[in-house]
Amino acid sequence: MLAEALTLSAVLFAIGVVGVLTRRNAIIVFMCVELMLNAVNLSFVALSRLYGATGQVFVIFVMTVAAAEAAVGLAIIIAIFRHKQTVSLENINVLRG
Amino acid sequence: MTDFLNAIHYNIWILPVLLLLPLIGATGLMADAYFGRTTDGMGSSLSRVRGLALTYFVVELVLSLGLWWSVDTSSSTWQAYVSLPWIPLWGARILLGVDGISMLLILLTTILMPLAVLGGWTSIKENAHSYYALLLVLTTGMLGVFMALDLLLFYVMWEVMLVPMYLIIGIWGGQRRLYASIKFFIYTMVGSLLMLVAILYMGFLHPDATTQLPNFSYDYLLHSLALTHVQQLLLFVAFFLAFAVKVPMFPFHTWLPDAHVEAPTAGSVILAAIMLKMGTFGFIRYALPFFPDAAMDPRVRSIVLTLAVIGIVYGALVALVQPDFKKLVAYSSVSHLGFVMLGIFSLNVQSVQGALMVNLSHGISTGALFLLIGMIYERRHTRLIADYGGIAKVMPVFATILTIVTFSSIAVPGTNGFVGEFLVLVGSFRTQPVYALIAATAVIFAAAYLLWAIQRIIFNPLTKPENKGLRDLNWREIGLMAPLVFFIFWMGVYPKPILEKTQAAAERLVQQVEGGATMTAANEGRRK
Amino acid sequence: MITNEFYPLFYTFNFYVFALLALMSSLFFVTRKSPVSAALWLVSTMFALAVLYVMLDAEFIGIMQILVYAGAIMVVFLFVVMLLNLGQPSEFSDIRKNGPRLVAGFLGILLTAELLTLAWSPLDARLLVTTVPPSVATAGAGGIIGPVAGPLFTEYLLAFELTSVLLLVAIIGAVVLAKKRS
Amino acid sequence: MLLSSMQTIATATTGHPLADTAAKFVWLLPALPLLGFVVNGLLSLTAAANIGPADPSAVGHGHDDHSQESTHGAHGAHDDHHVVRHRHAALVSLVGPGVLAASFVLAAAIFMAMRGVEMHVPFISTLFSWMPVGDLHIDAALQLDPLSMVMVLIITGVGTLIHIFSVGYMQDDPGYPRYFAYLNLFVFFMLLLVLGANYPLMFVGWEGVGLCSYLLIGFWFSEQANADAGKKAFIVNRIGDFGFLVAMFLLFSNLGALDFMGIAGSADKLQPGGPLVTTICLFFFLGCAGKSAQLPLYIWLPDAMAGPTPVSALIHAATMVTAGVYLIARSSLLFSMAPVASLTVALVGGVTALFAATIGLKQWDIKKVLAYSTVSQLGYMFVGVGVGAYAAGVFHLMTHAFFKALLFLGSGSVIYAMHAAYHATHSHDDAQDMRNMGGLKQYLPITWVLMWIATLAIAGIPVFSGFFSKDEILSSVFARAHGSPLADAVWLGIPGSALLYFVYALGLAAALLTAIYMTRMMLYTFHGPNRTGEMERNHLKEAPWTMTGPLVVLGVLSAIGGFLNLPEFFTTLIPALPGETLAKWLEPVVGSATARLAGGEGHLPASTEQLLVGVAITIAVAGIVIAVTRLKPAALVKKSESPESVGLEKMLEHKYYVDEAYEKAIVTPTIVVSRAVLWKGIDSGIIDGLMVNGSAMFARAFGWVGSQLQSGQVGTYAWVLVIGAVALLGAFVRAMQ
Repeated sequence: MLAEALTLSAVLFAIGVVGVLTRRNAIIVFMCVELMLNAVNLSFVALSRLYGATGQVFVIFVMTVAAAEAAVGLAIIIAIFRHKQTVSLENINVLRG
Repeated sequence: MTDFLNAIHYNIWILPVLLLLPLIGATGLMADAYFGRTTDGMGSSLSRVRGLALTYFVVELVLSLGLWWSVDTSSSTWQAYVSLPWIPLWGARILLGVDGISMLLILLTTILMPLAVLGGWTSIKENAHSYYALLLVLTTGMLGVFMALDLLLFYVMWEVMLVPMYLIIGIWGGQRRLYASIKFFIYTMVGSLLMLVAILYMGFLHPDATTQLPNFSYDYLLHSLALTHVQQLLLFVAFFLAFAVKVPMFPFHTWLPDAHVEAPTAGSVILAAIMLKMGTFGFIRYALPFFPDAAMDPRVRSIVLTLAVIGIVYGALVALVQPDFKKLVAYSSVSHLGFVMLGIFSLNVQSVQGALMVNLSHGISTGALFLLIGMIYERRHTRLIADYGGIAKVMPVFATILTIVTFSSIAVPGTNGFVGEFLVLVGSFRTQPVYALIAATAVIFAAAYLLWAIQRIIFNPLTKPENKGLRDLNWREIGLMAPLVFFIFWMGVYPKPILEKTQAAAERLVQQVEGGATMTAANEGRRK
Repeated sequence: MITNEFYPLFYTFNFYVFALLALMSSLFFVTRKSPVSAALWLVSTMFALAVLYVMLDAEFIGIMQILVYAGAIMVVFLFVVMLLNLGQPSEFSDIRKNGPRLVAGFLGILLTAELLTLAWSPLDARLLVTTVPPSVATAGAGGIIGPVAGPLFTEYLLAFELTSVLLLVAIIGAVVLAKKRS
Repeated sequence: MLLSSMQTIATATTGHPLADTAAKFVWLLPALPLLGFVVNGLLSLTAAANIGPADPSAVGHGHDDHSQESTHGAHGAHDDHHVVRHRHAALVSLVGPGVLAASFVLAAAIFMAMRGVEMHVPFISTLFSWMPVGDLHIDAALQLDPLSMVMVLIITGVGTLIHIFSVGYMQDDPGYPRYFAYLNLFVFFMLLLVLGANYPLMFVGWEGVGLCSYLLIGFWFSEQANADAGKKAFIVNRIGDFGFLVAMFLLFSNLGALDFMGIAGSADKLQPGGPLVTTICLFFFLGCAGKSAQLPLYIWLPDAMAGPTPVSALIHAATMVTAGVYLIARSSLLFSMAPVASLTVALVGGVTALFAATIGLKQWDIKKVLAYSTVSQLGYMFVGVGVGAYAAGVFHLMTHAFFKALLFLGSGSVIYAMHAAYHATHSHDDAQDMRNMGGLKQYLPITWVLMWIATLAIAGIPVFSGFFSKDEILSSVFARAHGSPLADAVWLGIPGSALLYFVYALGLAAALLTAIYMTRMMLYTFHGPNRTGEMERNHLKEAPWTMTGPLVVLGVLSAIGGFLNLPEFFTTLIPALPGETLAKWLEPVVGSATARLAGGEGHLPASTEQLLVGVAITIAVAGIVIAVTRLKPAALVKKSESPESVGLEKMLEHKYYVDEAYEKAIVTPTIVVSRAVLWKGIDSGIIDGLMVNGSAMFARAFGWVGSQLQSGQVGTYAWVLVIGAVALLGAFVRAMQ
């Protein structure tokens, strides 16, 4: 089942990427990122059957980081929304150099 | 005198003390400004701060004067040698020592610093404590460069000099001070970065046999480095860039006019009189003895000499048409320092001695010129030659001193300028007659640009109403010019004591470079 | 262990079912306009993935997937959507125009192709563990958590501790960021 | 090493016959004028100084204009015509000429001591070691030998007279102490020039006199023309100094010595007639051409008349400008080894003599006439030293010092009278233009007589000093034109013999013109009707005795100076008189060199000599006759009413437009190229603009491009990121296959 799992993982990752590229709602873009992380997790899990349990350990790390990222990211989105009344990425350019 | 100095073990403590005293002074000034402001109004604190600063510089001067007697310039070892641990992990030590050349440059520094302070006595009113503190730090840096016998320490001191000068130009300078200070900083910094690389390379090339640590000691490197021709060439180029910018040699000189014009009086004086000497000192102390083969390489030699000669003529011609007197003097520095480079790279005793002499006398004469410009600038707030004219009538003392200094800069015999230029030319004519011949034409151009300039300043009709009310120099100004005028004549009439101080070092340099070059050639031959 | 002769077929069938479910859910997820429905489809994807994890002998991860991702993170997302009152398909055109969409699609296909090339490339034999799958081997001793917990608390202890610090920082950061400025 | 060399000098000196005479105080000769300079200089400064406030920046400039004007008017501009004598004038009048008189007395004492001893070895007094570097040893040493003795006597003697004259001429000038300070300093340097025992020390004097000349020409610096003239003199001289320097470098790098004795000892290393010694001599001559105003560097001397008239007499006629002649006489050993260089000297001298004389024909400024006359006479001296008649050259130098100093001082006396007259009537007419003079003989009888003596001397009328010296030079040229090494040498393809006959012809032509323009000057100044003006006429009067006294002394010298070196044909006429005194006196210094260039017998047959003398006298008399008969002083009109001259006259009046040509060909291009190409083009344009600021601009542009990527649009970042990731991954995949 390794090949199927990896294929699925690749497809899901690509879907996540396409989502990030096409959506403008910051929250949805965020969720797309979560999907990409999940796709990667799937690869880890699939390969851990061959390469040992370390892959699963990394999945735990990824999940933790994802949680932290979701917390901070959503907090940022809230702050921006308060400021600009929108979550559309096109209207946010506070990072302009 | 020597006995007295020996009795107080002068040679043992003098160099570290000379380095530390200005730093202590700087700290003291800043502390005074920090704690003293609450109790004092700014007016009285200004006079106290500058009095305090002057005291530090005078003490420094008095302490350093002993070097004249205590340094045995005929000795082949370093005098007043000090070795202290610094950064053991990098193999860097605080190694200090002087020979005849650096001793004279140290004295030049300590003599000119109080004069530079006096020159800006009344014109510096804002942030005086920081100004004087920076001047003190600058002094440490400059003295450090002359004393350092560890290449890493040398590099650190080299950069230490840069920051205070950058700030002095940038804060107390003229209208385009920011442009000038940044240009000065980046120019010099870019030049010296390659030198750092070269120093590190040399330090790591022959690590200590037991500890495997790099060794940056000057003597160690001088004796242990066995470089191939190509290595020498590359390292020489790295050092050359750093020093050529500082000298400044022909295509690397454009920071100088801007820096000079924008710097306050003391800044210009120090820049011209002392900091430009770092470049030529670097060639004499480092670039030539370390890489004799590269320095003797006919291609390198012809390039350096060509640049030097171009600088001599070019600087003089460009100086001819400058409307700003400070810029004129700046370009004249390019011309004069070209003579130094010609003397160094002609490599015989007369030319090297002459180069050292031009070095010193340029410090005196150009320093004096900048001080004089500072004096009239303080009165009229303009440096444009066209704004003056005929002021010899209202300022006869000023005119007299300016004429003396100008003629010393033109190198009229009897003044310091002549001895140096004559020796450089007489020496370089032996080995490089063509270059010397072209360089000698500068005697014509120098007269042309300087005489034309002083004619338009102190002679001609006194037509401008602003100039009619000018007051002559005051006693402070006369007093601070007096030592310089004295040096102008002393070095011109009886230069023997000074020439004797550098004689051994100059001869050693010539031997080292010529001997070193033949040695590399022999090594290369064996390798093939 | 189950040693039914139909087990491989059954296993394969189920794997494909949930893989298809994950794929379809994710496609719906990226195409929904409403953030709420998108979030719910993503939750569906995650459930399907949790099943796949279990089937791939990562029972603990599967459970964590449901608890942490589907349970906690997605709830937070939904919570924010509700909080900001963005539940309806938004007033602005959420999805980009056709041009970018086409390019994005092309990029996605290209990426998939590349990833698949990598996925189907031969395995690095030097890294293969010759033992049976961990969950099978250690089911008796440390249960299903043991194989994961072992390395986590020995080899990756430092990383583990750092992650905890990261979480702390994230909490503080989130509080500070989301706090209303007075 | 150094010590031992000093000891050898010391022993050589102690062994010398002059060691225990007044000669041991030789250092006092220059030291006394130096002392005078210091005293006068300090007096000048302390009186004029206007010490500023402690904080110059705090005092607004110009707010006390009025107080300034009033305080400084007291010793202010000479041009406001407030004649206020300087408050130290009395002291200065004592010190200035006093130190020089003392110097002259000492010189005379040394001269007396010298007469009694054989002078084949010069007396060298080493004061201290000046520049000891490696194998280069330059001492501050003074050398006394017959040649330097003659020069010292001329300088201190004529110098003293001119100093005394200056007391009368200058004492009402506000810059009186400054004037004497400069004048004393000049004498100091001039003495150093002639006494220096080596070329570098001589060069100190050489440049030093140039410096004083600069200061004195620009003495009234408030007139731009004066300041310009001073600057021009110094810069043109510097071109010559360049030649002097290069010659020294060549000497040192080839002979290893720069002192006269050392060079004499090692001169056999040079190949006689070879290119090296010729080059050295030509470079030396470049120096001479600058200092002694020969073609093409003569242009500064006429302008130098901007200085006070006694300065023109002392510096620009009697002493400094003859330094070039002295240099060649001093280097006679080298020049005699280089016939080609010697021929060049003679030719340039001859051409200059004629060239300057033609310009002198049409000058209206009385001092300009004398200036061109000086250039012309200097040309004569170079002809003399060029053909190896060194004694003749020095002889003419001496007689010229007498009569030209007299002419200048006499013209000074005239100008003094004219200026006083114009001053009394507040007229602004030109006090130096001959068109404004005329008929002055009745107002200035003493000056008139004395100047006629000098005119006859310079024109070459027998028995007056100039006749002997000029004749000796001309006959030497004629003598050397046949059968001497000079005649055998080839100069740029021209046989030396032909060249020398040509020079002789030039000399004769110049002599004719000299007689004409000098007579013209005398006629226009002293004869004919007076054109000064009705009012002014009453104020014209002879100068005080401080001025006429020196004139009388110089008049006597001009008249009888020729007897110091009587030629053979004259002593055969009157056997009681000593013959060739100066030539015999100079024999130890220039004798061998003269002999080398003179070839075989050196003297012409008596008949030829008498013929030449006859020709010279005829030409001189003819010149005077032509001038007297052709010129009509009565027809002259005042300067302001004179018509513009045309044609050749205009060209002569404008000095062949040489100044304008130099200005257009050298000065302007240099400045334009320096400004437009070097400064604005290379410095500001290429190096600063392109390289330095260019690299800064490049960095900034690069940064700008980078900053444009930072749009702040997260979406864009995502796109860039993904494209990058896909590309990277693609590259990775490709690499794996």
